[in-house]
Amino acid sequence: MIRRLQHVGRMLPLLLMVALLLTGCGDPYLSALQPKGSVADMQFNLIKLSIIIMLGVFTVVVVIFTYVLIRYRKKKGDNSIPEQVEGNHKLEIIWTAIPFVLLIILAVPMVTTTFALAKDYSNDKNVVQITVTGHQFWWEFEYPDQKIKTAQELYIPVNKKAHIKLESADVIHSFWVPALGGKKDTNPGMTNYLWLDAKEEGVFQGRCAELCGESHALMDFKVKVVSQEEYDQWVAKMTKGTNKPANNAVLADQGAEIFQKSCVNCHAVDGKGGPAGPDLTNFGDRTTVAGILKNDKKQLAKWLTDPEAVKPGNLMIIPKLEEKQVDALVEYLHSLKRE
Amino acid sequence: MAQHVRPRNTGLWDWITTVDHKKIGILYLVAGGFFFLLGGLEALLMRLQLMYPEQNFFIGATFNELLTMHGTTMIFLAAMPLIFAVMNAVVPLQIGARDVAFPFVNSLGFWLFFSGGVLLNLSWFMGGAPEAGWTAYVPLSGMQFSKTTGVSFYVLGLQIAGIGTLIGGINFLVTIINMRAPGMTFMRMPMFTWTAFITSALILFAFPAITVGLVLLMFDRIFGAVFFNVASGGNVLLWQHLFWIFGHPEVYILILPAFGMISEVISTFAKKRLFGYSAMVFATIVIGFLGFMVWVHHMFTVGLGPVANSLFSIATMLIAVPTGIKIFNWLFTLWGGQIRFTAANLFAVGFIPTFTIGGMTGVMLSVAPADYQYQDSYFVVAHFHYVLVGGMMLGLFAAFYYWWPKMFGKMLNEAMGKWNFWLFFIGFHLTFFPQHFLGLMGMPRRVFTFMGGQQLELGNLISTWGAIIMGVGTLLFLVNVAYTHMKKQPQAPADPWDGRTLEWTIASPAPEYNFAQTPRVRGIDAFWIEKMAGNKGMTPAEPLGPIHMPSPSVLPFIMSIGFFIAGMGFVFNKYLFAIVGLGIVLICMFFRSYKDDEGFHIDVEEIKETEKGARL
Amino acid sequence: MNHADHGVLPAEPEKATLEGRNKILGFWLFLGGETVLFGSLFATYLALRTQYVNGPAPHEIFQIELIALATFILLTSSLTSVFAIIGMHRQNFKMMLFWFWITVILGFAFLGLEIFEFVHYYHEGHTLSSSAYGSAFYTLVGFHGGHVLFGVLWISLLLIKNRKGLTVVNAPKFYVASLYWHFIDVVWVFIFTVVYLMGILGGQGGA
Amino acid sequence: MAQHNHTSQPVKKVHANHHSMKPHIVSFILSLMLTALAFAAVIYLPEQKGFVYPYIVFLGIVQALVQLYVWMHLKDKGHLFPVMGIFTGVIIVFTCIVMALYWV
Ligand code: HEA
Ligand code: HEA
Ligand code: HEC
Ligand code: CUA
Ligand SMILES: [Cu+2]
Repeated sequence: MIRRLQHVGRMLPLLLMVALLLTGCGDPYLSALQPKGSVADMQFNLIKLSIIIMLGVFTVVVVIFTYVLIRYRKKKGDNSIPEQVEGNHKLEIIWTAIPFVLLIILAVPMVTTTFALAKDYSNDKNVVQITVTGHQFWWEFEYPDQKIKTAQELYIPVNKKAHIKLESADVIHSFWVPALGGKKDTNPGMTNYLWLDAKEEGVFQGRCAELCGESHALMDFKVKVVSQEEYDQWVAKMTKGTNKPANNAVLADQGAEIFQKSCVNCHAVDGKGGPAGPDLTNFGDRTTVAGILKNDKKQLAKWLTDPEAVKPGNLMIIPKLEEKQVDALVEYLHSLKRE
Repeated sequence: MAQHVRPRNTGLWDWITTVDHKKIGILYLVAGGFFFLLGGLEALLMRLQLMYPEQNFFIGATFNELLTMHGTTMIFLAAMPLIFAVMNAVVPLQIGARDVAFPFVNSLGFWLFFSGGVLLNLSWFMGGAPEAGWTAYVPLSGMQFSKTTGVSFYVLGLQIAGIGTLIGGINFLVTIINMRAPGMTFMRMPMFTWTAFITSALILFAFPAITVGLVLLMFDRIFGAVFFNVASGGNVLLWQHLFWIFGHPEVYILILPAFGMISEVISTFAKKRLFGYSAMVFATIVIGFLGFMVWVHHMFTVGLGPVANSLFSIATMLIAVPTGIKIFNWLFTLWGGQIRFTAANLFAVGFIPTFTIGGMTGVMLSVAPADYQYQDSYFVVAHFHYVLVGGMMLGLFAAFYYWWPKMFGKMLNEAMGKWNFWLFFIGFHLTFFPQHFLGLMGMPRRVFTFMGGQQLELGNLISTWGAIIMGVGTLLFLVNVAYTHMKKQPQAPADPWDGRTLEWTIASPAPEYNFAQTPRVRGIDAFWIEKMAGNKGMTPAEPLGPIHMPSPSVLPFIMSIGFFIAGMGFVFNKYLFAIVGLGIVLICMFFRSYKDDEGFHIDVEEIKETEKGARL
Repeated sequence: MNHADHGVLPAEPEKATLEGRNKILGFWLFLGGETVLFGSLFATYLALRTQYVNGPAPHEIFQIELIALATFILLTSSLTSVFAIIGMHRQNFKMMLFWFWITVILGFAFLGLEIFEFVHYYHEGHTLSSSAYGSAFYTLVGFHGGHVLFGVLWISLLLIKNRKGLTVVNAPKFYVASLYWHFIDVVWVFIFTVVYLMGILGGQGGA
Repeated sequence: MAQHNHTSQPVKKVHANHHSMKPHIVSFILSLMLTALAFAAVIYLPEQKGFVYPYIVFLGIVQALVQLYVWMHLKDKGHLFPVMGIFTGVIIVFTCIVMALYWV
């Protein structure tokens, strides 16, 4: 036991090095190497533990490897015949037993973490309950208790667990927010669960991690982690709020008219409209259009003019709009801001 | 007994009708090599698209087609046949057999693989390639979401190629069980033959699962069945289970022969017998067996629950133990040896640390909760290219350099071989090492682009440059082959490397009948034993006599055309074609069964003549 | 060698040549693969056994008498193919032919019953597309039926071709065909147990 | 036909029981009985599913073993590889079935 501790002690600097190296890696709001939630933390700990074990094993292999290649290369003129060794039981037992031990060291935290991550919080009143539905190629977020429906941007309060129910409307997708925790698939005909929390406010990048068709690469979403007060405000806005009047009310009204004609079959606003596309009730508040474009006038117009050019294969099928119509729609859509 | 005249065919006809395992080996090599280049080209195009953020060369469906075809081509149409190439060229020679157990079936196996491969690749020109990934997960691969005929091509191409692989596997099993030379007991078989044996067994038991999976998918897509249609009670996880019950053993099907090749090359060039031979055999068997018990590690994130995840996680980790035994046995084979760094040995030695890295990331992936982070990210892409390219492909290159003289009677150029190795090796690490980090930094796999400003640029750029260097390395191999075969050079000696096993006791290239007289085997490394005893060659186990050979047959080729036509018929719902195609197959089977092959004999004079001309 | 020499055959003619032994071993291994093939189909069936959404449930349509008859026929045909091989080992060529022909006839009878059964189900609304259960049922039972069909055609062909007598060349072919036929019967044992009997009990329970 | 006269397995000698019908008729009757028992259980005990399911599966396995070993000669000498082939298959089938029952 003491020997083992010494061993770990000697590994400590190595561990620090690895940790330092890894935590420096990538975009802090995207990378699994800079965990910002307890799930991601637990997973990162396992990653570090396994990397350390692997580095240890790899060092042994490489040291023997290098020594052997240098020491036993054939020298010119040496034509002696090496001893034909059959094997060595002692050595063979050693390199069977040690990996076993290392694997047990890895397996124990693996099992505890697996069960910790599988905890069911669906009936916990202190946990935010959310239903996530994957669509080709966008994410729908529903808060069943508050009756809120939105898309592309998921709000959760900081330091509070969220229990997430995962469903799919069409094919298999996978819900992944690397900085907050690992992924889980959304399977048609099945419901999966997952829990997450965030220890820091900020906007975290989420992505779809299962090939789901042409625009799988662009099926991004954002998790907005806000303070509890901000979160409560947001809920209040979404449930009871109304919209601020638009800057150019005339244009926006024209847009609303077009919207009622051509768009409402697929998009709902304030609970009225079809379910095929994202709910646009608070579209004006979103930072993105379709999860990937910046939500400004130009980009929104680009989306409305030719959605196919932005996201190949996406399911928003609309007739070609005239520039004027697009302007009106942009004005209208940007007026969908909750107060 | 009627003396049948020996059929003399030359040129193309000879290649189409041959039932000689050595020629079939060459056919596999050429076809597999071609598909490797094709798959490599597809990889290069993908890497080009991912060189910088937000590029627009190949996006959307086109990129998905590229990645699906790259994966499918590489696994089924490049790796499998290249392994079969070496198995065909080497296994019968290593066990002292004159032929394989079922020469006809062997040739049928090749032609089925080839027609399946051609069918699959024709999809590019006939309405679009499959685009649901090499794993073809439903429902994305179902008719509802994949409306082109691409996935139908995938289903039928793989089905046909799969049947070919399956019967090829049975042929090798029976060959190894029944056709060994006197004295060649199981525990004296060369390591490569052992791995070929276990790989064939894995093929036998793994391929039926994918056959069933493909049948279900085909019925859904073509005949209106509803296996995967959730609204009618279907289940989408069923496909994943069937695919991975096959798919995981498949990766060991690919790596085990490479383990065997490495074992042969390393022990030859260290001038030592394989360290811990019996442990190596045992480890191979254990890996093969465990390989069937771990498939759920590809499904950790589908939501099977913590119990299943923990169990399969532990089962997966266990495979590290027998594999570790192998790694250390190779190191200790080198230990105390007289290591010669030929091109073949460079590849073999390069394999060891590279595969170790791939294996270790495998063990990292097997930790279920951590895999929630890795799954479907570039970390996984890095893992499997380390084992597939850094493992299997390096093993195959080692095998090519090592056995080329035995297959073709010419030695590949060593200097070029070394350049080939270094370019490929360095290019490989440049390509795939950064991908570990890309994955952990949040880059999913199977994406046609990534956004700027997320610190993913550098890794992707290096990766693409690495792929280009790897491509140059591959081209150098082709140049080497061309150079070797265009230049006039003496026939290679029978035993150019100071070999240890039976294949080096006969001429290079091996004569049609392999062994003029079946050798008597006295121990492991049979040839080496005779060399150490001061003997020139093996002691024969039989007097010189006429040798019976099977006659060539064009039926396998015609049958594969029948399958091809039937496949096309099913893809395009033209059942008349399907029936005609299957009819051709049945008629060929009828002919085969109706007309017994009596073969022909090579008489003693001719054998003596051939043996005299050989450079032993 | 095809002709002449009856009577001077070795005791187990099917294993007298290396080719024969290869064939038999290869075929056994093939049956190992077939085991996995049918196993995967059974697994599929079991996974979908309760999914009869739009279609009828198994206990509503299966008729136990029909299944009992089919089972009896197939079982008997397996016995007759054993007799045929005994005939081969006794070098009684006539006996072998006779029992193999009986086997073939029974095989056709089984197929006839199965076709009758499928047509009946089809009219009851139980089809390949009616539900996932229907898909699984037809694929599993149909694969077995396809094997039976292939078997009767194969054995008939062997019988028609090899009318002249037994040789060390055709003995392994007959032997292998009988192995195949037994295997089909073994698979049927599980089909009538798992698909029919359990279906009649009411497929809801687990095994 | 000349054969490849090198083989590591000597030609097997005959077993007397290949000529006798008796074991086969006995196993036929046994198979019939096992089948009848299974059908009977389903007809007469339709309510006791907890018993009948495992019982008929057990009967099926026994019958399969009888047929494999007697009719297909697995009990005879020289069938090591066939036995290994079939039972490796069976093990994999078993895992598939477990998969189907618990994880799909
Ligand atoms: C040749 C092919 C090959 C090989 C040999 C392996 C070997 C291994 N693989 Fe890999 N794998 C693939 C090909 C291969 N894999 C492919 C193609 C995929 C992706 C498929 C897809 O999704 O498209 C994949 C995916 C994959 C996953 C799923 C990842 C995911 O999608 O989330 C997992 C998870 O457990 C895994 C694990 C392993 C393990 C544990 C091994 C082990 O066998 C490795 C054992 C080796 C060693 C460990 C190194 C040597 C050992 C020592 C030096 C001893 C001491 C070591 C320790 C104590 C650690 N692999
Ligand atoms: C044996 C298997 C094998 C091999 C050898 C390779 C080899 C390579 N692979 Fe492959 N790869 C897979 C199996 C393999 N791969 C699988 C299974 C997948 C998963 C697919 C999926 O997700 O469904 C995958 C996915 C995959 C991806 C991820 C795609 C994605 O998820 O979006 C990438 C990206 O970099 C990649 C790159 C490469 C590269 C650069 C090589 C290089 O090693 C290639 C080197 C070779 C060359 C560069 C060829 C050079 C020759 C020429 C240029 C001449 C051409 C001439 C003619 C055609 C006449 N591969
Ligand atoms: C056939 C259904 C359909 C119609 C009609 C339709 N849309 Fe859409 N819309 C979609 C879908 C599906 C998406 C999600 C696309 C994606 O991200 O893949 C979408 C996305 C959007 C988005 C981005 C939403 C977000 O959350 O970022 C906007 C804005 C939008 N549509 C506006 C419109 C307007 C304006 C019209 C009418 C001119 C319209 N849509 C008509 C289906 C439709
Ligand atoms: Cu949704 Cu990928
Ligand atoms: Cu695997």
